[in-house]
Amino acid sequence: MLQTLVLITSPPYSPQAQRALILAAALRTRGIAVGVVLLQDAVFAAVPPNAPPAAATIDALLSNAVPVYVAEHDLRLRGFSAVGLPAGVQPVDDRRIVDLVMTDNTRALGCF
Amino acid sequence: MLQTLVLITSPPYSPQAQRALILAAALRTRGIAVGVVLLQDAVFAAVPPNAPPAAATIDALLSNAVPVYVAEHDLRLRGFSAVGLPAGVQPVDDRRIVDLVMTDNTRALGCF
Amino acid sequence: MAGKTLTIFLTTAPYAGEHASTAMRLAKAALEAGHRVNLFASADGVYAFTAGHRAKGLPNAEAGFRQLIDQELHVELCGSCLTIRGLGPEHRLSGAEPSSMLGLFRLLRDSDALITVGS
Amino acid sequence: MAGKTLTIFLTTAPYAGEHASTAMRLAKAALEAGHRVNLFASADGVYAFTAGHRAKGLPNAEAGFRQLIDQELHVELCGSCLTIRGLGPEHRLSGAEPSSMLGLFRLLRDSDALITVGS
Amino acid sequence: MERLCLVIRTAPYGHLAAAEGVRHLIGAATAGMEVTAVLVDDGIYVAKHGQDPGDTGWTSLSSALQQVLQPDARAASRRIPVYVHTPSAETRGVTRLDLTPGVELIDDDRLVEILAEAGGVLIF
Amino acid sequence: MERLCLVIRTAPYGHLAAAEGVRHLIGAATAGMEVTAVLVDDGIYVAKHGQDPGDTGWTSLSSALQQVLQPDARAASRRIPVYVHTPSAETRGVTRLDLTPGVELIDDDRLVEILAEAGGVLIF
Repeated sequence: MLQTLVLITSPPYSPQAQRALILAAALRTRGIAVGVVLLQDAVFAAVPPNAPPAAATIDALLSNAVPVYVAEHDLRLRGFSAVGLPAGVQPVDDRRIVDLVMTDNTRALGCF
Repeated sequence: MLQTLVLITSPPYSPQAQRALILAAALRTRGIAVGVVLLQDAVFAAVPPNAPPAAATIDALLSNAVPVYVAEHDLRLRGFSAVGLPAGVQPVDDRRIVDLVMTDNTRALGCF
Repeated sequence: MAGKTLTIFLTTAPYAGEHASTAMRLAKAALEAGHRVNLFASADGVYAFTAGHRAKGLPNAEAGFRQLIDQELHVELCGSCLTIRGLGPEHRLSGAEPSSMLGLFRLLRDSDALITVGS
Repeated sequence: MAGKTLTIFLTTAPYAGEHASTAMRLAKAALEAGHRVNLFASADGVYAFTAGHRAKGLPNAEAGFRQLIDQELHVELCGSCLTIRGLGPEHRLSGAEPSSMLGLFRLLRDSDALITVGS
Repeated sequence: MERLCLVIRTAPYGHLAAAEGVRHLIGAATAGMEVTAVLVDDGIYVAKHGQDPGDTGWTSLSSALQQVLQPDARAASRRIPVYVHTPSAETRGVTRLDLTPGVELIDDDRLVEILAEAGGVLIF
Repeated sequence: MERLCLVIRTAPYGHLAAAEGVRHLIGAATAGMEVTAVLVDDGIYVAKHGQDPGDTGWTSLSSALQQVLQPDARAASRRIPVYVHTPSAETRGVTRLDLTPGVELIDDDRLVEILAEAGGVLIF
């Protein structure tokens, strides 16, 4: 079955990032396998304690077993580390992001 | 006394436009003379019936006697006309915007 | 109110959206109202002042700024922004000269109004 | 999983922010993983493929893409986007050729994955 | 990748992305691609009728959309589905009457369905 | 126009504007201008300490900020006030301990006051 990988580069307070997170949640609700990859300014969405609405949506995704990946490079560049990430959020390098995108039966949706 | 003219080009749902509108309201609350000029995608904030939060802030500004100006050129380009604007919102041409910016004791704050 | 000085700080590329068009329109209106108008282009704003544009579907920034320069719009470009982007003298619109941040601050000191267009 | 084709659709200017850098990083990682990688630059994305950049304080797009082209990154540029911006052959990075929307669709037909980087 | 979906999330004119989305939609239609467009968030303004560029040099995007919504019988292009996300339009006070004829209004469920079915997605 | 205020609203790296704001702040300080900077909304991330570009080619903006916050005694530049909007930082879970030393935290009232007092404002 097709899995959708939602990629987000926009900052959490932008309508773009919020739309992407809403779509990820909606895809999941419909029973579609979803993963979320946070890149660039979108990594702020995973840095705790971050505020709603993005953080709340991320929490909801995690509790619905949606894997959330964060580009570690972009996190470090901004002065954050993978150590403080919420449980379930996975720091990833570029190679891992590519592997996720190129996995069989995966369709990339983004970057938002 | 110094008047502040807040200029906004960002769309109403952007954090940028929302910050500008909040600042305009806060300046007004402190007794500072304020005007707001909406340009480019910011003109959507004045098109009724638009949704919160931008439209609500605009309503609040209008009821606090803050003049709200909308670039008529940008409104027309987007398929809207000055006819349907809320009472108090003034359609303006480029010359009028320049006149507002260049008025004595006026300080431009923007474009957000 | 005439005879004042407006400086426009333009920071986005000419065909990234509407900012260059807004800058042109406000500059034109201000010049026609009898004001002195400076435009300082920084970051991707410098791309507006290259030669050979053939815009289709959106206003031609080169043609627009060329005309405004003829109408006495004073243009300065962030020199290091040109260098970063590989834009040498051979690419540049005549009348739009490389400047520096000191040039920007010099313009601002003598300005009555300042508007950022872009970002 | 190796040996698939990834196409990156790059739409923003190289020094407007982080998109060009992200495109370079993902292209590099995908090439190193053994995939074929296409990059189609559209709109302001074409500015990344000009010559003579001297980036300071942020990754040099020209140098980065030049290296990736040496590593077999396949680059096509939106031809009308070049024309609009006045970017002739003399400005262009070698190995980055003008193409068309049909060229983009041709790449997409043969791609396993597509990512937009920019906007 | 045969089926392409273009997602337009940005308002026309302020950001070039909206115009780029429409340009690629027309191009895909002309090329005979299997393509759809989804207008969501500020992207719904792309379908607002009556956009009037006058002599500004801008191309009206609502008029451009017409090229794919009601293609000239002599042209090679076929009619292409252009979806407008109803909740995005309603939030912005934009009703069906404000939109260029031929667009199809869709709800949240249909939006997700369309995106789930798309082969490749370009984001504008 | 003698007093300049730089407003940085955008997050570092994703958008060049943040870096441009810091560059102009350093330039204004070096030029002996009367200048202040206000970091608001995502702009507060510019002052997050520990930004680590490694070998990516980016300049750390928190390190760059230090140039104006704790100027070298031999340099011509003076110490320049850099204000961080506390509500923007709190909303983002960023506390004083996360910020590069020397920035001044301000509330909504002070933000408005600073902007009301500025002669000219550049927006980043």
